[in-house]
Amino acid sequence: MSSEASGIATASPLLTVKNLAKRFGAFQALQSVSFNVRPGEVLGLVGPNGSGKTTCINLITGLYKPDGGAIQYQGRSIGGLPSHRLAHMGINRSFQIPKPFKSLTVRENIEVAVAYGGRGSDTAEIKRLLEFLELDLLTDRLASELTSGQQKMLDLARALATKPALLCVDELGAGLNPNELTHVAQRLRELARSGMALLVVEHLMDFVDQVTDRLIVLSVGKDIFSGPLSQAVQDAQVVEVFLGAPDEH
Amino acid sequence: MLEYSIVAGLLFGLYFSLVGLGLNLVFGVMRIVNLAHGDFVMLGALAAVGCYSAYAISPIAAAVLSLFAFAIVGFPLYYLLVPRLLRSSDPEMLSIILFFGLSQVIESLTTIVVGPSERSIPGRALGGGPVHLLGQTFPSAWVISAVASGIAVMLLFLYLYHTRAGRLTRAVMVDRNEALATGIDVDRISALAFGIGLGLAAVAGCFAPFMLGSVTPAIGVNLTIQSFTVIIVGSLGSPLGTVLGGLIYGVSLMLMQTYFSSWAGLLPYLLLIAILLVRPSGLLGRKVRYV
Amino acid sequence: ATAPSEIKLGTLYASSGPFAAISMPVYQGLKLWVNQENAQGGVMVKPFNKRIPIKLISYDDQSNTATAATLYNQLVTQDKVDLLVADSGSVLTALAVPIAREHKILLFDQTGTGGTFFTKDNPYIVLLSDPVSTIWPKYVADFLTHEGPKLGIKRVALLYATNDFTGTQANAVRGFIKASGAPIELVYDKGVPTNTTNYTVLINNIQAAKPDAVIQMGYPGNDIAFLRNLHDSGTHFNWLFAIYPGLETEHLEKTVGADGLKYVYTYTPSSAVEYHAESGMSLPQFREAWNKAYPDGKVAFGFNSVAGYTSGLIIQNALAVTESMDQLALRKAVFSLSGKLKTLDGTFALDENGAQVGEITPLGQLVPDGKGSVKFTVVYPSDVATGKAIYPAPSK
Amino acid sequence: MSKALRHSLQVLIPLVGAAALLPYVYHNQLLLFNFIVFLTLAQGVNIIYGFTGYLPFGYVGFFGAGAYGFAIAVMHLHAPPLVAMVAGASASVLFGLVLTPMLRLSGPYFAIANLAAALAISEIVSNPALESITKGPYGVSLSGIFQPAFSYAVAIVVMAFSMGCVLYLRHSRFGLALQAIKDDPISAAMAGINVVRARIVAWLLSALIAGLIGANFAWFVSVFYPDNVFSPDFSIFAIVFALFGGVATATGPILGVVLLYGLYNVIGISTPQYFQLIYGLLIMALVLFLPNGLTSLLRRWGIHVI
Amino acid sequence: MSTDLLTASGLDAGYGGVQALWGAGLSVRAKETVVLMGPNGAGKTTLIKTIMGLVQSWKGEISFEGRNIVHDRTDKRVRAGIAYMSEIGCFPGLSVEDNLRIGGQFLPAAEFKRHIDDLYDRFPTLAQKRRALGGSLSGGQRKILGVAKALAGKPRLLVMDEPSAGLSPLFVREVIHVLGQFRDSGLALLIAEQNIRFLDLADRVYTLEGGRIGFEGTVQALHADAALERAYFGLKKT
Ligand SMILES: Nc1ncnc2c1ncn2[C@@H]1O[C@H](COP(=O)(O)OP(=O)(O)OP(=O)(O)O)[C@@H](O)[C@H]1O
Ligand SMILES: Nc1ncnc2c1ncn2[C@@H]1O[C@H](COP(=O)(O)OP(=O)(O)OP(=O)(O)O)[C@@H](O)[C@H]1O
Ligand SMILES: [Mg+2]
Ligand SMILES: [Mg+2]
Repeated sequence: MSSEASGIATASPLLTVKNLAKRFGAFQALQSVSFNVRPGEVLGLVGPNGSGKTTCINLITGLYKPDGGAIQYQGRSIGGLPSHRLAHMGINRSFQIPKPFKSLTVRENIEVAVAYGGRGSDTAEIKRLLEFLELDLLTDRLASELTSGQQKMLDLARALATKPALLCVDELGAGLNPNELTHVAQRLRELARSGMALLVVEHLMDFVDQVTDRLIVLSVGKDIFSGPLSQAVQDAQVVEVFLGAPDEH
Repeated sequence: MLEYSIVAGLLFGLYFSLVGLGLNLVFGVMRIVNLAHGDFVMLGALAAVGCYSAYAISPIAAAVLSLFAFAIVGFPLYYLLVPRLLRSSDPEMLSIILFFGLSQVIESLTTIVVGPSERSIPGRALGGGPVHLLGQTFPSAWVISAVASGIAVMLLFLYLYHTRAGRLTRAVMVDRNEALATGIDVDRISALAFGIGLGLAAVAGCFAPFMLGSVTPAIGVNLTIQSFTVIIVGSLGSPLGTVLGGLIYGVSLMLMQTYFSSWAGLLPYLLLIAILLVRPSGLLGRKVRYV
Repeated sequence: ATAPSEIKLGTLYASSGPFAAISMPVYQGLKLWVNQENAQGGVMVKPFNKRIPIKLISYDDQSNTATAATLYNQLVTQDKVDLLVADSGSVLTALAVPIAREHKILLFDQTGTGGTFFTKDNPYIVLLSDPVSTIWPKYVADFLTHEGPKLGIKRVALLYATNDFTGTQANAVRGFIKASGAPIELVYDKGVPTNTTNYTVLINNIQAAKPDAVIQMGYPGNDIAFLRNLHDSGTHFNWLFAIYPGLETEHLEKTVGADGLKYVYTYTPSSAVEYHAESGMSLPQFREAWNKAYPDGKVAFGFNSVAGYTSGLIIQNALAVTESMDQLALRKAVFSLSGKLKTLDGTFALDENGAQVGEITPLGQLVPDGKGSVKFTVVYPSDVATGKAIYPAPSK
Repeated sequence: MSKALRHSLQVLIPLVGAAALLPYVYHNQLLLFNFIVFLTLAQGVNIIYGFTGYLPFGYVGFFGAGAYGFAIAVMHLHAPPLVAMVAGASASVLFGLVLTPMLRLSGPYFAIANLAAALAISEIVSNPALESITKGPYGVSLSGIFQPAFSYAVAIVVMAFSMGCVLYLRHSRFGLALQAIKDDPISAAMAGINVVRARIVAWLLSALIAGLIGANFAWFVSVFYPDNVFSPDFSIFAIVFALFGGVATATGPILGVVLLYGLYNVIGISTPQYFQLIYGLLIMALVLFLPNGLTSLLRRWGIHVI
Repeated sequence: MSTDLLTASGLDAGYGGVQALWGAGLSVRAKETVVLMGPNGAGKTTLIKTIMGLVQSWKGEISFEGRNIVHDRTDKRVRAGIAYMSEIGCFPGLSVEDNLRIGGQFLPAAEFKRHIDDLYDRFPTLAQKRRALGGSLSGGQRKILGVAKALAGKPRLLVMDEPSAGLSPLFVREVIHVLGQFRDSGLALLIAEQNIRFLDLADRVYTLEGGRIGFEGTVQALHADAALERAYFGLKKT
């Protein structure tokens, strides 16, 4: 992993987030968050519940407008652009609570993304994708008939169908057993190897350990740590607010 | 003229809170749009007319009677319609159509039974002459209706916030599935709310002959739309919001009548659209919504 | 030609919806006439010189205009009626006008008084039972402009519901007053939506304009609400006109109470002016027949029920003189009655476009009859007057 | 695309043929015309409710706007009917544009706001203050352009157009995109769909259809009041028919109109006294026992629905 | 077995026409903790909802304390002593106190009062937030409220569907700690979980595959079964 990481370090950032802030009514969900992601890098975004991870992704993917700070993608400011524009530019995501098109089949779900956000993907691509995420047996099932875990995979497939350059994944691991987690982790690594930048939000540290190159730890809307997991577990503040007493695993 | 319009608007608005109250409860608890609400108000009014002309029962006594009578009718009606409806794919939308059908049935049956003409109760049935209030003179019926409406709102408030059934009702309002999972008998609670909703509509109806001059079987649609204005302006699910909505509606209607009378008919619609666009959750919005 | 076994008369009614309250009395009045004639073996038809039974074909349009249009067409094209009678009221009549014209069948318009129906280029319509709305308020205006100044009436308030029927009348009042040149000032002139049910604030506003006379024009629901609000709020006007206290007196007495009708000016219906009905029943006879036919009292007896019955009488008289059953011949027959036929509704007269201008109702005033109820005094014009206007109206 | 074409022909040819030939057999042309009006309106509802989930409870607003746009063009500009129809359709689309902010509302809120908007425009049109423009409450008489046969033929074209629109949506990726938006607008945006634009396009398309047929209606009847063309029954009927047949299909609304409106007329002509009662009960039974429409039943029996 | 609190056997269930459970069954004895594991889509949620009556069973039997409850509505099952904590966990629009009151709706007033004080003692976070709306709590606090609400009715058996999903490591620990306390005081637990930390709590484990029960046994037996070990913990352990 270290050889990959060194290659990445030299590339220029794909996404740069600086002093990002977001308020909901009187509640300051994000105070100031800064980080960047390079092509081929997997950046983990972790932190206690309610620390603002999902909000960060929502801002990057255009669901909300930031109240302060800057988001730069490929060198241009994208704060406040609508989601579909961002999808066309190569930013996509999966959702913490999966959001497939429930009245469409698995195949149609992906077809829509190919047709509207396709960036050059085609039908062969769809087939490959379905196999890649092991959805190929479910192709003609309605999305509403899938379990939440399968729906998460479908979300991911739909995001991948737009050939993103930056993929944000929000808690893919919740509800998967360790074996499945390993499988998904390998898939994400493969994507990174192909040059995609990944921003991974996750609570399961084993999974984070398998997937990420580097971590950003959030706490109450601020980034309090940046570096590899091996350092994070030694960081007193991170342990106090997030990890708890050292892990015996 | 200005003061008179405002005070009259407040009284009238208070009455319209009562008209909307039952609709609000039903929508809040079941997320179904009871388009037949106005028809239940109309039925309440005809019940009061019948009670008065046949047995000389005062409209106030009729209001108490019909509260219970309609609540009891609400129970079987709920079980007949709502559980089936909630099993469909888009119950919120389909409820609009289902209850439109019910409204047609009620209107036609009523017409068959009592005929299409206006009915009313003599003004003296509800107290004597004009009443002086804040330096102005108003029909006593207005004041009595406003008071009755205040009492109804208070009772509903007490029910929702200080009884066990009320607490469960609010739980169902917040999340029907979670309520089911928590072991609440969702159907029984909803049926109760449905019954109370109809009962409140009927109570409002008992005062309608005095507030609206007269009633015909066809009056329901209008009342339903006015009720929607009131509850949406005030925000759904909160009895206090309904009062606020009613007051705003009443005062602005009276001001409209005073200064732009021929456009007064436009008011409920514009108010509704404006509020929905500016604050889709109503004036009392989310924060106070379930207080 | 051989005589048909029946004459098909097709019409519509609205048993429900907003127009039901005016449509049902008209329809039942017409039906009463049909039943009466059929009881005598039918109606006399001149071309065949014998009585032929009437077959009444009627559909319920539910106040729904699209439905009404289809049903009119059904009457014309499928049932092939000999006589086409419109539903009451302008809105539901409007749909029949082009249909009748297209199919070249004469439309017997009962109470659709809208001015736009009667044009030179359309011979297929005649208005039977109500005067066209532009001339209704003639005597109201004449009284105010001629007698008003003598009584000290200078300031007039006009409040009307903004629908075709009352809006047209309000326009007419305004026009008459202006044209008269009398020293009368309109100090309040406002329209309100027809679904207005609450007049307390409006009454207060009118009072603030200090009028000597108030004209309020609305449908029955409006009049009931207005008069009740007026009575309940303790406001008093010296001179007040409303339409329905006269047209539907009993109905308003039931809903408003006699107290609220005292000293109100209104259109005098046929009951108060002794029109010597030369054709058909007199008013007392008609009322007796009505009560016998419709004992449940669900549909109000009054002006509209008389209108329906009158429609029947006019058709009856037209059939008795027509040259043939051809539609234009029927029209000619109806025109031949103009100015001559007197029914319980007054003298029937048509202008050249088929609009009814005969049955103008005199101005009446409701006064206490000493038995807790009210009775009519005809106050204007003087040739039919039965008493003097009580002005100012005594307050309680 | 050939499948789409075949489907289109399968639906369009019989329908247009029937509409064109029936007047020779059955003389109540107005009834036939009303069938065409409701077929068109039901497809308009289908576009906005079936494909995007917005229930247009005030759909008649567009119909009335079209009728009055037509009437105003005829009365004041002396436009020939076909030009006036364009004016009517434009008025309706304009009204639709004004209402686009409502698309932010969801569920019953949209339905109620839309109903309010329709009632509002009807109040405005019928206000006596606007008598010089709209004739206010006194009604419009366009007897000079009374052309029943020609306007009937034009109505067939408008109906075919509305069917064409639905068939397009059934077979195009745009239709798929609309369904995706209906299911989940946020995901749809992430899939690259311009959600706002797609919704507005569908909304204006359904406004256009109602406006065209409304203008056509004004032409066909030529004398009408605001109450005639803004009658809420148009919205309700169109929605009930579309739902009864089954939305998001091309044939569902057609089945719905033919069966239900047919039944409606049969009841109206045979048992008028219980008309409203029977119809109300029918609507209730429909929602309770066939909530997903007739086509869902056909599908359950294994019949493919276009 | 006479000590069985809950027995479900031969359950078939599904959605519309799609079957999701094929003769599945399990039992929970008094004071026992049972963990239900299984890959994605195996039917864990379906089994749990069937036990609660939120999904209708097509076939099979469910008995609680020896009484057949398969035809009872959910509320009767809850009243009988089975509490269920859904994925949502609490009513976001009601205050913490109201949430707990609703959880304890079937208890007599006096007993409820004592019990609720005890709950506040155990969950100091909630005690501080009595008046706050459920919706204002963070994800972790909500799960705690969900547990407290489920416990407020003094159930004999608590059924939970993935209580740890989406919780930060710190909160996972806290939830396990609290559940441990209640297990020690005699509550039986049935937990569908993928987080292997919950195995520390478990007396027995069931695995569910394709809607059928596969393995059934103690945690030790599970660890001893190499194939299962690989299937569930995969490469991680090697
Ligand atoms: N739309 C919103 N309106 C109001 N508050 C919000 C909204 N979205 C997020 N918040 C609040 O902002 C804070 C951060 O939320 P966010 O979803 O980003 O947390 P998170 O780090 O993803 O937590 P978790 O791990 O539980 O998913 C929370 O306190 C949340 O309640
Ligand atoms: N609402 C539904 N409609 C149709 N099929 C469904 C529905 N919910 C679940 N299923 C099907 O039932 C099966 C079991 O689903 P279930 O949710 O019980 O699995 P699970 O074990 O809880 O999975 P997960 O770990 O993802 O939560 C799956 O094959 C799924 O496709
Ligand atoms: Mg999150
Ligand atoms: Mg599950």
